[in-house]
Amino acid sequence: MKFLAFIIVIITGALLIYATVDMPDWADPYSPASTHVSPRYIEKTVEETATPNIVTSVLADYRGYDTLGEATVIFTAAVCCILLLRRTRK
Amino acid sequence: MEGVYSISPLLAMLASLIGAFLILFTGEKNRNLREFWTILASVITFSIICSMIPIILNGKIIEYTIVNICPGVYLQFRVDAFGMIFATLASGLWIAVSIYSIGYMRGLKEHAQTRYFFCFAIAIFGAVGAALSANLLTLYMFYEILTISTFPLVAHKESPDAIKAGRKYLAYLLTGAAFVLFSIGLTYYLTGSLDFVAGGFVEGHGSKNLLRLLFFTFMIGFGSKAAIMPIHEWLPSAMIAPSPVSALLHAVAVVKAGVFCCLRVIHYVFGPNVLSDLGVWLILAYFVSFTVIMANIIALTQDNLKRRLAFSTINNLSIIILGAALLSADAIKGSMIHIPFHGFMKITLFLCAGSIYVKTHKESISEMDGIGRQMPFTMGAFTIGALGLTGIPPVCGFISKWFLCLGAIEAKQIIFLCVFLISALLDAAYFFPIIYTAFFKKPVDINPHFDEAPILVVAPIVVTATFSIIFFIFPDAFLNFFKMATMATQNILGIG
Amino acid sequence: MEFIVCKYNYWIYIVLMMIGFYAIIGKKNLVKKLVGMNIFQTALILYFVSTAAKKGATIPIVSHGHGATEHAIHAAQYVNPLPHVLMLTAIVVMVSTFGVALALIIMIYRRYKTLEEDEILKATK
Amino acid sequence: MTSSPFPILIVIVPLISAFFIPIIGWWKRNLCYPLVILSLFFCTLFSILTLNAVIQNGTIHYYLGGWHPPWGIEYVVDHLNAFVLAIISFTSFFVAIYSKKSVEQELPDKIVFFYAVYLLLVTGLLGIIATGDMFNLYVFLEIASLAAYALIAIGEDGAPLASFRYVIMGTIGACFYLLGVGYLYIVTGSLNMADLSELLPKLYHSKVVLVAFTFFMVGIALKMALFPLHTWLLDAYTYAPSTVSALIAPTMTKVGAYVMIRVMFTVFKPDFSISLFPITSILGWLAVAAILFGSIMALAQSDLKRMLCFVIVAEIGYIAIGVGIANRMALIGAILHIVNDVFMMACLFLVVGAIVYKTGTRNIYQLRYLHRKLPLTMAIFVIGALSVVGIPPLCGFFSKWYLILGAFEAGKWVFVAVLLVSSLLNAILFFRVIENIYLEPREPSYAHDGGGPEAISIDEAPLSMLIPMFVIGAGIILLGVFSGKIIDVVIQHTIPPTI
Amino acid sequence: MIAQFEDVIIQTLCRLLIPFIQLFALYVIAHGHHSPGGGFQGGCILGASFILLCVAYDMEEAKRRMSEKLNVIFCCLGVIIFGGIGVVCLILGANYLDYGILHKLLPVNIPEARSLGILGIEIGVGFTVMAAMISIFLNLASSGEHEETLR
Repeated sequence: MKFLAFIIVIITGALLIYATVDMPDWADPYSPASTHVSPRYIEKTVEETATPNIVTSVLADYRGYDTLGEATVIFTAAVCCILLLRRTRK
Repeated sequence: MEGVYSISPLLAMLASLIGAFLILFTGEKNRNLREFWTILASVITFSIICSMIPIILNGKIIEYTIVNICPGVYLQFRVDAFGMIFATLASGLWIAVSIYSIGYMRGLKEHAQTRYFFCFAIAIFGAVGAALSANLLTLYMFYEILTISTFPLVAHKESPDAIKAGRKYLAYLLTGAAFVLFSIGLTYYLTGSLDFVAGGFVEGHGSKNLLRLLFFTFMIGFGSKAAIMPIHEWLPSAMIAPSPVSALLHAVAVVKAGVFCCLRVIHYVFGPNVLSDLGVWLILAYFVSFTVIMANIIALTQDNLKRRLAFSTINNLSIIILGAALLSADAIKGSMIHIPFHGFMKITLFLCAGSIYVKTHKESISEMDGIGRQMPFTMGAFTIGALGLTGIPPVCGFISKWFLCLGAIEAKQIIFLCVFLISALLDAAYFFPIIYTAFFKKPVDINPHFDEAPILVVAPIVVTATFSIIFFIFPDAFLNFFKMATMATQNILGIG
Repeated sequence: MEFIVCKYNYWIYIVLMMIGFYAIIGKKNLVKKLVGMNIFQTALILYFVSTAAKKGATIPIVSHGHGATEHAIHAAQYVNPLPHVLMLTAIVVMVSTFGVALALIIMIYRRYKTLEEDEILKATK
Repeated sequence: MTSSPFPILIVIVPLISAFFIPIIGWWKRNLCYPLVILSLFFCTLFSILTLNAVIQNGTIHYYLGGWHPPWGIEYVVDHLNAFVLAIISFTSFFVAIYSKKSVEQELPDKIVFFYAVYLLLVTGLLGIIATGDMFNLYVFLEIASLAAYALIAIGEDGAPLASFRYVIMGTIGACFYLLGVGYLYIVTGSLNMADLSELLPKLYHSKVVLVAFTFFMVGIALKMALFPLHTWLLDAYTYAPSTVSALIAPTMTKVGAYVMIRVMFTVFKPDFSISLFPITSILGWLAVAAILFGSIMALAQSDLKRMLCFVIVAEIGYIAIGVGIANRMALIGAILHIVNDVFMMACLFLVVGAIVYKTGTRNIYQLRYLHRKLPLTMAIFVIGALSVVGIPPLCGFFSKWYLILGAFEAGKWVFVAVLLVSSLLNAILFFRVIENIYLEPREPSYAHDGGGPEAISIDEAPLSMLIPMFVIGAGIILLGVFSGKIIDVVIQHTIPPTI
Repeated sequence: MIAQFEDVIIQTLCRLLIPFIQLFALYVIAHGHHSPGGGFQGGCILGASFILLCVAYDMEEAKRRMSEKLNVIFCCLGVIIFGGIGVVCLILGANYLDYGILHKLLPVNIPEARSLGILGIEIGVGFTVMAAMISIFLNLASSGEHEETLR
């Protein structure tokens, strides 16, 4: 069992390392991630949402629906905990 | 061959289907009403189907499309002469059997009669649907419905060995169905169409070996229902079922559906030309003629009446397929008319066996000494049926066998002529002892005075027996089996 | 060599993630499995955040007040905000999963009075 | 820009009513059930309207927050989405109607929060299906999974452990998915599916994309319980409360299958996922293993519900085999089978729930004479069973039919054989049950005087259970008869044109 | 379970600390537009303050301040605010969560309307996160049996 787990881990890690070859270097300002979508957020946030904190504006406005999902997730967690554990004895 | 677009096929189907559900919902509470539904449904179905005969005889084809199943394939009915023969047979004999089974079931106080009549109606629904269906997929659909709905009938007694028989039945037939599905898929993949065409439609598609494979998977698939020899085992063991069910299995719906499908495949999917230049018809012919002989030889050894009849059925089914496989006009015609004629004769025999069982609870022949004195009508009808199956005039069996022999000669296959004749001899060899026992032996534990089974049981027997004589004198009486068979043959061979 | 130096963030997260992964599938104790799960997800978050970095860029808050917004904003000045946003979500998801999993563990403990998987299996036999 | 709001309404109607349920529950606890029914009814209505709109005039794009993709999140509802949305919401609606009695019986003191989590689960599933954004999909996947963990864990004894296993496996799956998203993000910088599918083709030979695809596949296979990774499914679905398994068993794994098809043929183009990468053949053989394993192991079970769980493993194999063959016919078969399987599994699990509600047992060998007690339920069970066996004209046959045709076209004769053999195995499986229910072996001695069993009187399940079972059973038949029409109208548009 | 002793120093310190913690939490929520922070962070801090209360005193105290019912209502209220704002946008004829449309209700231009919408949902998220934290903590710490093991 442990050996099998070890093998699986090694394989997965090897796969990940294999992938890093084609990845952009760390903090490369010209990596696709920092050139394709995100610049719009940085440049337009003030004029579009009047919110200097870009993370907030993206979180709550550009991708607000994710945030709703996120709030739902934690709401779900709370409700689940009550559903699972709460035992009211009178 | 122009088509007429008419809803009557659908109506015929619906009649039996709705009848089935009426039976189910009426239930045990009100038995007379339930039996009334059975009779009504059967009569309506039969009359609707008969109403289509004249159109068919004018050389037209009735079509009705319900819905598109998959590209190029529709859930569709197309009534041609050959389908008509089987449809008329099934629905017509349903009337007789249902009247009979009312008497039988009540006489024996059988349990779960509602389920029995319901499944019976569904089985007829499946059989008629198979007869009227226009393409392989529709055929397969009703074929499966028939298979499933017969399972409760076979296992009706619910005694351990009845259930074992039911399992065996399902095992054989569902495996066969898997083969059929495989073949249908292959056909669709090769030709892109599944519609029956008189004279076949696979010509020129796929390599020869692929087509050979296709043909044999088809034959294995449908042959499992037609009880060709290596895969016949379920049929004798299904004899545990009540006699009307055996009558249904053998004479009316199930095995006949198997044979019907085989003939459909032989003549309407492959067609004589393809088969003859593939050369597979000869292999098939040898195969079934082996079955013909073996079945009869085994039948000689059976003491249980119904089992003996079962093997005789196997023999006759293979005779029909053999006729079809000979590919000569007369043989095809003979095989086609042998379907209804054998139906009438065999149902007579089974109903006789049933009525003996109702009256005396006897199943094995050795106990039936002198039973002819107690039940003259039954045994008289039995004699007629037996003579017919042996192929002795004046019973309709003679006609079909005559044409089959002609066909064998026409195909220049003397071996198969001999097969027919030998099988006829063997028929005589295992039928006449029964008649002898019944009439000429001293009654041992049978009261020698006239004491017939209930009228509801005897009447259908007499009727079917009479019919099988009438069909000898006028082969075209009432239902024009002969004309239709001739037409179908001409369409297949493309003459006339 | 340069290959390793320039990509050291990936190496770190891969090592962490594999430690977590091994804990998940290798350990018998349920709580240890959960801890491994957390390490796994944290490594994932580390990876995402590290993709956001840009050389010479500052935190993604536009400098404002006192007429700072006149001069145009260049994307290169600020690190990529998107991964941070995604990871805020991922963190919450992780916390929620952890909460529910702990609740399950409490239920399991109530039932079996142990958290060792093989002992539980013995108990269920 | 604004467009028809139906796609979003499908998701937020159950979502927001889920938020209201705890409050209403504190106030009047027996208002929860009507609220759930109402919201799911509207959800179903909207989804059907959406399907209709999509059929009328093509794909619907809905920009959440008014931000155009790839900057904002968009909902893309094409034929495939709309269809699966309609099916899932329909099923969950009727399972909700069904749930009343069995929840009152099994979890009397948890009704309020049960329904809240129920709605959240449905929301999660619908959100997964409707979205056109990779990360948004992950978020809703987690919502659905969390709800599922909790719902399963409140089942009978042994459920918490099963649910915990599910948590571990599910989280690994979700994390692998997220890892895939991250890898695609770092090489493309986008999260939007349509945008990705435009950006990716020039990167198809990058190792990152390859690894990302691998992780997607593993993660999704974990979520949809494809054969070697199915281990969590059996216990979880067996021990869950009957309503829950009636909801989760049909929907959850199928949504996983949907995600797989989405990722393989929308995000990645077929020429990548079929040609460049041997994934399809791997899938095909895994599916073969799954089908055989599921069908054979199911034979060994005496617990009806557990048997059905193994059947699910096999059914997932059918979908995977369709995707693995990956030609037009096979894909039609796979997508049709997603739908059919939702109905068949819902039908069977609902019936099992009704049996448990009435008799308290799930052991196959204790179901004798049940057709006298629950005639209608048993009739519906027979319909579902025959459909799984693949008897025309029930819907289960047609998906098999298309899969077989696809296998023929691909020349994969082994797959044809496997499909046929599996249907035979299913036949053995279900006729064993049907025999136990319907046929009552009796000694020939009293074969002719109907013995004891006639004494058993009809004691049918309550109407709130019967109606959903009837609807689903009828759905099985109708899906079968009109499968051709469904394919013409919907499914053939869902096949990527390059196949 | 919760430790069974009471310590004057800890309790006094916490009583001093908690108001400031909560004040800071509100600041984090409200000032999320201009500095790191926002609903989640602030909500977590708020929740943490209550958890601190539970740890320092006991759950009875915490539940006296914030009853379970109120807690659940907060939890729902937060997400309802969030979803509700979205629905308002929907009703006003924009897409879901398109706060720009709120300028029809409020005397501001579109970007500021968006910024206000962001504030609104941050508050909602704050509520939910706080309440969720508390209820998860309560249930886990007492394994769901508040009545019996409140200490």
